Amino acid sequence: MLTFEEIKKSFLVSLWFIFLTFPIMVIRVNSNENTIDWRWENIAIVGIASFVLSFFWRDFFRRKKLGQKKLSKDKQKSSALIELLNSKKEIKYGLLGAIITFAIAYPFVLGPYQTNIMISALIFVVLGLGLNIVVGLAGLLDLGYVAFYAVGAYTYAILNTQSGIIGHGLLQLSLYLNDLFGTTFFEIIAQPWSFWIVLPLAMLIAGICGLILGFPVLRLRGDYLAIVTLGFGEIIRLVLENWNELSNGPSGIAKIAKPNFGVSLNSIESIPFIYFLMIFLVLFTIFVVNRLQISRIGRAWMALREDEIACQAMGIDTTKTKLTAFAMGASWAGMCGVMIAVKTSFINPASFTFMESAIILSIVVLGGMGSVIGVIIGALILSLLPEYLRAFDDYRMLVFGATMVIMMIFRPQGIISNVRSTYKIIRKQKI
Amino acid sequence: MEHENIKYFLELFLSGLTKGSIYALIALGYTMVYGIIEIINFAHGEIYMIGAFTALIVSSVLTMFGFPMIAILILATGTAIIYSSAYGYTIEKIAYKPLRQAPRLSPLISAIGMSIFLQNYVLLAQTENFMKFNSLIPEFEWLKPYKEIIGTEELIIIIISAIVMIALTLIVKYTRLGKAMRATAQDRMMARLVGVSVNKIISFTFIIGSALAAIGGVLIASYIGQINYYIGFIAGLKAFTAAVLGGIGSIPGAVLGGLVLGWTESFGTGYISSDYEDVFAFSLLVLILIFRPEGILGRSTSQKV
Amino acid sequence: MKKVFFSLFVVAISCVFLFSCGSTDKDKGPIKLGIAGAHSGDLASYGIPSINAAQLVVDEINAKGGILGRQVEIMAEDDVCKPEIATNTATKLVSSGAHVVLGHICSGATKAALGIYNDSKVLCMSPSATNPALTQSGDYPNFFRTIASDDAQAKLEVDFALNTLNLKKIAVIHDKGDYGKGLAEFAKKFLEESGKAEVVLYEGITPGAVDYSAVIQKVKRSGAEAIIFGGYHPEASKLVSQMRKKNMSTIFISDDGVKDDTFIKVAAQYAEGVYATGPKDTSSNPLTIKAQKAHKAKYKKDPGAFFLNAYAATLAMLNAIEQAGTTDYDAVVKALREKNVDTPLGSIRFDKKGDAIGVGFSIYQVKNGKYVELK
Amino acid sequence: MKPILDVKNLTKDFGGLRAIDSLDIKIFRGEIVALIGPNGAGKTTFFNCITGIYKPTNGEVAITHPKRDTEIINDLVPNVVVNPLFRFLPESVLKSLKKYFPQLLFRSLKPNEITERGMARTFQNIRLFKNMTVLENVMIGRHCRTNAGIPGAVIRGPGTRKEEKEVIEECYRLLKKTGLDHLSDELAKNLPYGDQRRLEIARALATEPFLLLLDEPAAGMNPQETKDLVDLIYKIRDEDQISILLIEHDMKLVMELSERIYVVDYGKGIATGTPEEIRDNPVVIKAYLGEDIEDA
Repeated sequence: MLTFEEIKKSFLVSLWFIFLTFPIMVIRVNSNENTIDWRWENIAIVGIASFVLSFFWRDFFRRKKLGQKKLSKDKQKSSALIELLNSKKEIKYGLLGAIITFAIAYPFVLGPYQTNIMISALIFVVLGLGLNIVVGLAGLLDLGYVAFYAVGAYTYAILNTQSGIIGHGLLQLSLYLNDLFGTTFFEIIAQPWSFWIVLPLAMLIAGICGLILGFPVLRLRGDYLAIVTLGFGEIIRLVLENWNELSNGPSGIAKIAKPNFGVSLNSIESIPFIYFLMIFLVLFTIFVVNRLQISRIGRAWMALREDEIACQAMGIDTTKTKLTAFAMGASWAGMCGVMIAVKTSFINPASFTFMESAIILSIVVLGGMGSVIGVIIGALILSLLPEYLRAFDDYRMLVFGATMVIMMIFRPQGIISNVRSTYKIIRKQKI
Repeated sequence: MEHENIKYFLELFLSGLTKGSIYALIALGYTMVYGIIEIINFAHGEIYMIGAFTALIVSSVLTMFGFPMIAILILATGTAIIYSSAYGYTIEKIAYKPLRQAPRLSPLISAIGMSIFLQNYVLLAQTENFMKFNSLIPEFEWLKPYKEIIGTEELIIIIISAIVMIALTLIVKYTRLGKAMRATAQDRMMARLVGVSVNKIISFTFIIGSALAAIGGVLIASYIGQINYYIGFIAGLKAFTAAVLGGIGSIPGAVLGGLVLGWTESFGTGYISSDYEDVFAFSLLVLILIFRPEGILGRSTSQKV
Repeated sequence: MKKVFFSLFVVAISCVFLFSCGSTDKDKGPIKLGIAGAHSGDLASYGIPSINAAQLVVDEINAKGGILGRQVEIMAEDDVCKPEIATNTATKLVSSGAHVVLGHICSGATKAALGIYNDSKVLCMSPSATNPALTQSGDYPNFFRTIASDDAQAKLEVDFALNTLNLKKIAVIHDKGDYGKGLAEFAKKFLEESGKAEVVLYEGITPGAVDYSAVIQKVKRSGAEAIIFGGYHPEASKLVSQMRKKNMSTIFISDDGVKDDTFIKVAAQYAEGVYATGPKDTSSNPLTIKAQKAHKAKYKKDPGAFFLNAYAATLAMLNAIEQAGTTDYDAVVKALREKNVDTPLGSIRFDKKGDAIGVGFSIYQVKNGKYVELK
Repeated sequence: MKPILDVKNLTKDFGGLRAIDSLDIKIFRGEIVALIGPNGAGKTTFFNCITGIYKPTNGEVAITHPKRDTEIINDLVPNVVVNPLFRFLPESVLKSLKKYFPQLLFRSLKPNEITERGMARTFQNIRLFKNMTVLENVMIGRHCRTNAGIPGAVIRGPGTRKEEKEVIEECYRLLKKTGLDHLSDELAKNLPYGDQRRLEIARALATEPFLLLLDEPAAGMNPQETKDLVDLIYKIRDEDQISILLIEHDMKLVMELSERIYVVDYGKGIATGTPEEIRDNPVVIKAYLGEDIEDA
């Protein structure tokens, strides 16, 4: 392994990186104060790090090549764990039982803080699963996913606090309708709207926004799609920032009510309820995504991802298929938006930037595009790790970026690659 | 009053021209890389930022040693070009080359990752604050009376982006290298068969694109007077929009796209409101892509079936 | 029947949960001072000074034997200035039994967190959250701050422009951000209410954009004598430099976000003559001198933004606990409102809404590369 | 009897290059017809034109489903598919307006709509859904014959379940027919070349076509596989009454299989007739000899 040739290669690599990072790593200039800080020790760090990493880099490549050869010979090795789980019922149910017990006991054992960050993590799970429909299944790179998240959050915030022109409009409408029908029934639409009504409504509205975004971008190929969706995401944020009458501008909307669980709760007491609600929503999402994956629509999405022309030639209306993917993905984001508004009780446009989209995308990429379990694990890792590793918070985005590159190169299928569902019925039936 | 209106129009036109030239300078790099390997090099904005930072560092160090202005200008720009090119070259080798055969989504995600990584690399290794960037461009004495209309830096930005565009077009059209680049762009396999060293050509494209980004970085930072780690992302996003607008892959398209974008923003600001400046820009992009998915000057490529 | 079951279920969950998170005995043990704010990320430079300030105050108090015979313990939690994370931070502080909280740093994060503190009767005092709604809306009875609110700043800017400079045509420009736009809105409102001057232009500029020349042309065309700008120094220095390069001598009046030495460094010669509002100069106050000296001694560098405000807030909160003789919420709030306390910002107490009485802004002008307070 | 595919005067230009030059082709029910010609003669372009992937420059493509009326599937002749918004206008008005607003009033059928009407194809350079299983690939073909939507997929009621079951059974039947049933759970990309070609045929069959277009189905197959392919094609024609139009370079296969042959060169139809007639046609021999003698 450690041949002279290898060492020479790594040595050259490390020399190159020392050269490359020299001005930025070694010299820190503060042109405001006219001070220059020489950090020679960084040369050593960069040199050693790149020397060592270059071994790993080449080793990974070798393994990847070997892996590819093996892969073509027999079945995917990566799914061995899942195969094992599938084959041994006891292990599968045992593990499932452990997860369920853990999930139920979680808020009682670990207290409100842990529960609260778990709620955030679960929101990211659902966001990841939603984006997974668009990117993982249908293969449409959406960089403006956060826009629908914002739409959901603002739908609930505005309807719940009755603020801005929409609140005003609803009031006028209720007065008008009351006059028209001679009742006081319509006052209800000018009251703070209940969470339970807005949750499905926000999904619907976000879904419609997905359709609206979908229409103009239908004809665009992958890369163009990426930039246009990114632009859309920015447009929505800018509108929220600039249109004070609608969204209260950059100051955001505060005092958003928690859902009514039938008893009066303060914000700490309501945490476990929101947690269980979120657990339910995650299960619901997993259920729906799983069902979709093995359905006619889900297959059409995957075919679209694999080969658009063949997909169309096989009789699939690509327009409709793309639009459903956008709308479905968007509606989950809308749902998450409502949940984040509930959890935080305050929202502002600054929470919905491109970085948020990038993080959700890296969840999907890291977890494994198209794989539900993968996305869940990815979301938990990416949202919980930074909470526990606050000390390394500065390095978080650095690691995110590096991870995205490394995953694409060495493990494009993600942590858990998507295992194609097989249709068991056939074997039994033996037609 | 009539006179006033025309003057205002011309002023906005000029401000759009400056802004557009800035976008165009960066957009050229996007378009070249896309033209040859059909990868959106999301990290291009970061290369521009690194170019500006390198120039800042070199010029600060040289100022400390008391070098004369003109030496600083040449050395700082030269180093910025070398370093940006080196970064461009390395990025291609690390993040894109292993993904030549991968599905289209992979290099794009890798590029986004690279962009985030480089931003935070500079943030951590340097500073999160805005740093003063002393203009490296000496002010033209003869232009002083016209300062109100156009400043030295603005003029230089406009001229350089025009020169760069013409030079690039000539290189691609008439030199051996340009021919090899076009061959690689059209059919990588065939190019390889007829003896073009495809990897070298791709590296070279990245190097040229990054060198342009460095020139852009020095000029623009001189014009604005301050830099931080995030400037690459903002400018890169707009420049990329410009490249797509003009027809990504087309060199005159990138410049035209930049100018159209610059004018849209500046007239939008002047006659409507700057509140929605970016909304104008992105809406224009969406509109153009709906009616001309290949961009203003892009070739429409029918997919091979 | 179903309903009964459901309510039983709900009650069960609440009981178990509340039991499990453990009602820590609040009247014994050390007094816990929570500190929340941006302690990492690109806004850390606003949050770290508040930890340092609190640490200095607490060290001194603990050395003297604490208050009410109890030591003071600091719990610092990071919220990265994001509302979403701020709720986690607040939950953590509340559930680990914080008596009072110094923070948060950003207005948005503060708004998100306050509901949680309020429900648990935890007092919260920010050194830097200037959004007017925090105190004026009446929604947050548990909120106090040692910095004046944005509208006070806007009022000062407008009064200065109208009465001192006697301006008639003013352009109001902001950076579309929470702080800048909020301030600009107040400035516009006050200008219109005064009837003395005309707001000839009201625009938001895109932060980070490469070029503002179109907006500058617009300002020029509007014939404004002055710009009131709401926002931070990077945009301000770009605007000012570009204007001055175009030979425009339009007066530039801005806010606390611009009253930063970086602005002068970056805008260099173009910064001359710019007006900015900032907290009153208290550098001659003995407590200020002491605090800054202590900081230099301990951390070997100059304190950063909002250091004095945080120092004052810590003093005020701990003093109120001592005066009240208990950590009980109502008693502490009463003490804050009634008893004056000596701080680096002067002798202060708090009004009904939670704003500090005796803390204010004054106008500064850049003269020879330095901000000089105008009396 | 009406031809099931009637192509009149079809022309396709790429820039200045005329890839297809006023080509006429007729196919009747139950026929196996071959389209041959030297490389680059425009055969695949012809397929792309009639399946809606390319838009022809001129000409008319009409199909007649055995159980339905004739439909013209490109918009180069008036009155093909009127934009639904303008359906209420009388035909004469539409015809006169067409000159001014062709895009607005008319559009050609999209590839998926053509497939839906009963014309399915395979691809010369195999375009399977590589990361999906063999069975799933075939199931995609059933997409246009089924209609479960999102609610159906989520709720999975009896209707959806029945439909899914039928889809699986039908696809399994097709896999059996093409001899791929033992590979049903394999990923398409892991199949050997010959099996991939057959999978493409199975996938096309799943769309229930009345006319199957095969683009070089025997390319890259060994003699045994080719022989199996011939049997398969006969079986498809005889059992399901599906007509077949194929492009092929393997002359032995073409002569053995097809009942009629069209020969194109430089986009023009140069000859048509039975295999015997074509074999002896001097024009054809010249076209091939001028190109590449080995193929002939």
